[in-house]
Amino acid sequence: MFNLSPEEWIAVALSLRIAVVATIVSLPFGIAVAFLLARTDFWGKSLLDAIVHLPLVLPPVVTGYLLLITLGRRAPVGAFLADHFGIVFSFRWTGAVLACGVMAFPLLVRAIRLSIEAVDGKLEQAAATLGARPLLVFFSVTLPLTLPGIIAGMVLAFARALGEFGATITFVSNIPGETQTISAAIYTLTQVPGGDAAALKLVVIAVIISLAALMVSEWFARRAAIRLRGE
Amino acid sequence: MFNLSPEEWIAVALSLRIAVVATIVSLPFGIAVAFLLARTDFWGKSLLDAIVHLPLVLPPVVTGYLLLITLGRRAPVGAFLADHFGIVFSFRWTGAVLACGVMAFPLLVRAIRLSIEAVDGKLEQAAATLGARPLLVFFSVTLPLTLPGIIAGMVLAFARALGEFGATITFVSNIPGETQTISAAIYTLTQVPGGDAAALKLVVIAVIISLAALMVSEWFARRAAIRLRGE
Amino acid sequence: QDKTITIFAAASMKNAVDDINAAYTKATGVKVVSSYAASSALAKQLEQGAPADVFASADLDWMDYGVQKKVIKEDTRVNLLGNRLVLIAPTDSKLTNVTIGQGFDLAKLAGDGRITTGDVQAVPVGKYAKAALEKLGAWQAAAPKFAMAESVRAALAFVARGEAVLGIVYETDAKVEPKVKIVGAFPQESYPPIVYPVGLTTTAKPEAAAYLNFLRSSAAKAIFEKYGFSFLIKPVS
Amino acid sequence: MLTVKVEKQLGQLALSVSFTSEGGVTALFGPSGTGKTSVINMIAGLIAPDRGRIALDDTVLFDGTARIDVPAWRRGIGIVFQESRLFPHFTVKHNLDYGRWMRGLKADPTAFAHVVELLDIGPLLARRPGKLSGGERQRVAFGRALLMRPRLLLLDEPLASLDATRKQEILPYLERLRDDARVPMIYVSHDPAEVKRIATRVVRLDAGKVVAEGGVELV
Amino acid sequence: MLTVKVEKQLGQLALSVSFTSEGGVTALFGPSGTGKTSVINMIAGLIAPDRGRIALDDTVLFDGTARIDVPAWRRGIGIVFQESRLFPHFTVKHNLDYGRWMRGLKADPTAFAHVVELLDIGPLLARRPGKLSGGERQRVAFGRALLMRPRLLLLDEPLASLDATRKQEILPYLERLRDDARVPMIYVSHDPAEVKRIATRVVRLDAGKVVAEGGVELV
Ligand SMILES: Nc1ncnc2c1ncn2[C@@H]1O[C@H](COP(=O)(O)OP(=O)(O)OP(=O)(O)O)[C@@H](O)[C@H]1O
Ligand SMILES: Nc1ncnc2c1ncn2[C@@H]1O[C@H](COP(=O)(O)OP(=O)(O)OP(=O)(O)O)[C@@H](O)[C@H]1O
Ligand code: MOO
Ligand SMILES: [Mg+2]
Ligand SMILES: [Mg+2]
Repeated sequence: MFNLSPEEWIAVALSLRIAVVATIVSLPFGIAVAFLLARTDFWGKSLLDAIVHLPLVLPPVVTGYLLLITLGRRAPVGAFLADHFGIVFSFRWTGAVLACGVMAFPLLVRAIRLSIEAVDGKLEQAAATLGARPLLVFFSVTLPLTLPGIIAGMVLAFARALGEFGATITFVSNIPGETQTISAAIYTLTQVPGGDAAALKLVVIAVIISLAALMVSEWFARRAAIRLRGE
Repeated sequence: MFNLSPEEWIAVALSLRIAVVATIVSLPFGIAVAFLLARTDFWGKSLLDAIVHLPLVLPPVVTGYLLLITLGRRAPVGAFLADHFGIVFSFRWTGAVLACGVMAFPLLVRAIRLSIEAVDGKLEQAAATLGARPLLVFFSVTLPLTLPGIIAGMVLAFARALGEFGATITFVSNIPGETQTISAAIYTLTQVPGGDAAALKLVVIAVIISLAALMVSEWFARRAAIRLRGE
Repeated sequence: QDKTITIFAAASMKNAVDDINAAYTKATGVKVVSSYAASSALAKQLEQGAPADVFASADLDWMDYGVQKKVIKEDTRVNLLGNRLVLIAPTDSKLTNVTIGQGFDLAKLAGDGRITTGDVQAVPVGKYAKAALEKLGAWQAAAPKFAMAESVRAALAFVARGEAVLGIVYETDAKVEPKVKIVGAFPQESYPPIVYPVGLTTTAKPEAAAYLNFLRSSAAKAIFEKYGFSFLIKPVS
Repeated sequence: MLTVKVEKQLGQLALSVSFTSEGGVTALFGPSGTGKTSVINMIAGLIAPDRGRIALDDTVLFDGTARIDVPAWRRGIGIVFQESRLFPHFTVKHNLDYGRWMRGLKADPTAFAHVVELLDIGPLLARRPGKLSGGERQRVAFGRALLMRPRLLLLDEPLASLDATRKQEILPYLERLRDDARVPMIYVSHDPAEVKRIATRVVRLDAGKVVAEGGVELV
Repeated sequence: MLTVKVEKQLGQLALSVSFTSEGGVTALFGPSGTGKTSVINMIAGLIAPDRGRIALDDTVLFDGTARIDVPAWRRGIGIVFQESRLFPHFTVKHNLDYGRWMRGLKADPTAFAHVVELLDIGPLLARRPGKLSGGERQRVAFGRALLMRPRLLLLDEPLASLDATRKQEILPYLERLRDDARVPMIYVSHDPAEVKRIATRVVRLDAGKVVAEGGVELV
């Protein structure tokens, strides 16, 4: 069953790395955006909301193409990042992280936002009367009570990052060992007559990884739930 | 700007229909599965959870391919459904609904589940002491209090259904007027020389539709939030 | 309604096939519906009983697959169109006329940049590119520099955006992208002929035969050639 | 007649309570954290005892050895919770009607009007509970339990946040409920005057055990 | 000295309250739904009056015309809510310490131990609030407000769900707080005995208006 080629093992390892890094790196941004959308009102909020959802609404290859023309090495933003911060995405695994992060972002934000909206404002008021400034209220009360949403969002983001290939392959192509993820490998195999059996092996591996991720997340979610019920 | 060809307008209308129907039809299943995952414990729960997440983890074309070989008209399940219930998915818009529904399902379930888990069990207890049997508790207390999650889930599902093309095009092909959605049309246009301008027009339309859907959903969500805070 | 003909065609043929369909409808009054997707997806759909009358594949493999699965009428199959493989670079590249022949050093040309083409296992243009480079003895050295795209259009975009310094694409695509220039053509004998076969499905309506004939006509030839394809057969009249 | 004999480990506290009540109002009296609310929850069927037996008239509601555990919704026992637990998404009126609906009872406008007047919640009927004051909420919760027409009423400090005047209006009503409608009640309160007035029997708890049982002189 | 002069439309109720308190304990007394909790929330900075002015000693906390509205977290006002509002994700100990942390105060083990002993919440310190009894929760909330070392303490029926014995232990402590530590307090209670014992001044509300103001004889 698991007699994968070395190249396939590399793709598996790379996928894991990309999905984990994409999930973790996008988390703080996801929390910040979710907070803005859930708790503040500002001009252009609908716009922000729409931009966040965009990667869901557009075909992934279009998202990948948009990333390419904004963050590619000759694109204005991409060139700026490369020159001033040495951040280069194109044809690097970091670009795959970015693409997966962008694709997973709406899922992350929605889940966290839903949980923030469910936090009882009365507890935040209580925290304020005890002297906690807004930022401290957020970190000591709101955020911990948002944990179920954060876990749910991370699971969705991780899963989406594993399954993503349309945006990734369009943005950073398919370079074995650098940007070739399981999904890209599976896709490639389905394009070859007779590649189904090999694709199936990789599908099984993707399923196993996600099953493991789900079980870990359920465990955390259960602990968080108990904690948040105050037990 | 909006001088689309008749064929493109048809794709827009079809996309809307498919996304709306996919969202609505999958809603009751989404609620049921979310309830099972949130509130019950049974053998094989992890498996159900994993299956629900599968369309997120696999490349969409693989999901589409799996649908094709199980529900195609020559496939066992597909033939059975066609012979006994007259339900035919293959190369019909109903198949696109199915594909989009399946792809959006994990998003729907997660959001609803998150909200169900946030419902205060004490209110459900109170309902029980007032004589409400479990099913009535669910419909009169749990479900209304889950509304924010249902709305959030529907938004995600709708957006995903709009953006989906990998699974759809693989399962039911790309037949104008029957299965060609905006996303499939965009994808096709990106595959031909000089198609970018036309693709961009459709991208803008997809963005406008999703923006409208978001605004409608925000309005409902705001009303629901006020209601659920008991104001 | 019943006479409507459905063609499943590779996505890269959309422009030309759209025009031909319009011309055909105008001439005969028969409506043609086309579904464009990856050849692989279309072939598998045909295998599952898709309601198509004509299949136009972007490569021989998937047409062979269809024949083998008995969903294509083998005797109707024609290798209709051809294309050429070219080496491209961004317009502002210093590279100009590269002679592509035995012993040409693609790796050196790329310097420390990337070379792009379609996936060499899966996407037809990639398969041709790899075959050509192997034949010319350039593959070994250049392989590590390859960034493989999901389609020829994506490869073209990489070069147009300057992400990749070189790309191997079809001439048809290269010609319409202003941000790239063709710096060399691969010798025809270095790769298997690039062929777009067409054929009727085993479930095709009788009317489809006339459409297939139209695809082989000189009217169709003109349209295909307008989009840069080479017409591989003698047009029927 | 209600017989309660229950044991349950609650964290550190080993609850072991047994008492009977022959109708009327039985007051559960005792310091904070002795298990009054827990006993009420067991009678209502919201938490299961580890061991024991609870029977109301001739129905066994819970029997640990016989593995009987009638679900809360079939016990027909009304409860006013220490925290009001109103349904936020229903208006006050719908909260009040909820029990009747769920039990499939016919509307009884006289009873409804009477309870509404008694509790002075007429002006609140169309509102939702979110912004009600503490006392208002408690009164609505009280009304909700009364209007389900329970066979037993469990009251967990039902008057705690009401002013003296309101208390003086509600207590006679409870007395009538006790004497005329003969609805048995379990009544938790920290107010000796209240208990003296309403209770027919007092069960005194301390640290999870019954330390005394008898008439109102125990208070 | 606290001066309060506020107006606010609360649904049907037009709240318009003005009173001053020269230190000591000012009792807010009045029937359910007259606006006691709302006044407390305005003093704490949790809801903004439509018009008016609130000043504590020489700091203006709120001034409608001058557009001053000091945020709650900078007012240094402790509050015991009618519903406890404990943080479910912190242990009781952390709940108690929360105000001190947020205000950046040094730990004061003596004060901590004293409050814990007074409220008899020692055994609860390591627990989380979820399963506490009603009275336990209220005591923890009380302790949390005391331990933040407030310059003004707002108490919304703080003893409502405590038994008589416990009340008798806490009241003297509040007296000491009032007389020795000189922490001013606003005290909402429905218990005349309690008010008589602790209040130095009584403000009687009805239907959103001050109907009487004076000594404890008003109760
Ligand atoms: N599930 C539980 N796990 C651990 N301890 C619990 C649990 N439920 C209740 N307790 C504890 O059992 C004791 C009894 O709680 P209960 O709520 O029955 O008290 P009570 O008599 O109603 O008190 P009060 O008058 O303060 O409301 C309390 O100390 C409480 O902390
Ligand atoms: N935001 C609001 N919108 C509408 N009505 C409100 C709002 N807030 C409070 N009220 C109403 O204002 C009145 C005063 O409420 P408040 O909570 O201040 O009363 P209270 O004196 O504390 O009563 P209790 O003793 O019952 O706690 C109540 O009738 C309440 O329903
Ligand atoms: O909708 Mo996709 O097809 O994620 O690549
Ligand atoms: Mg209790
Ligand atoms: Mg109040």
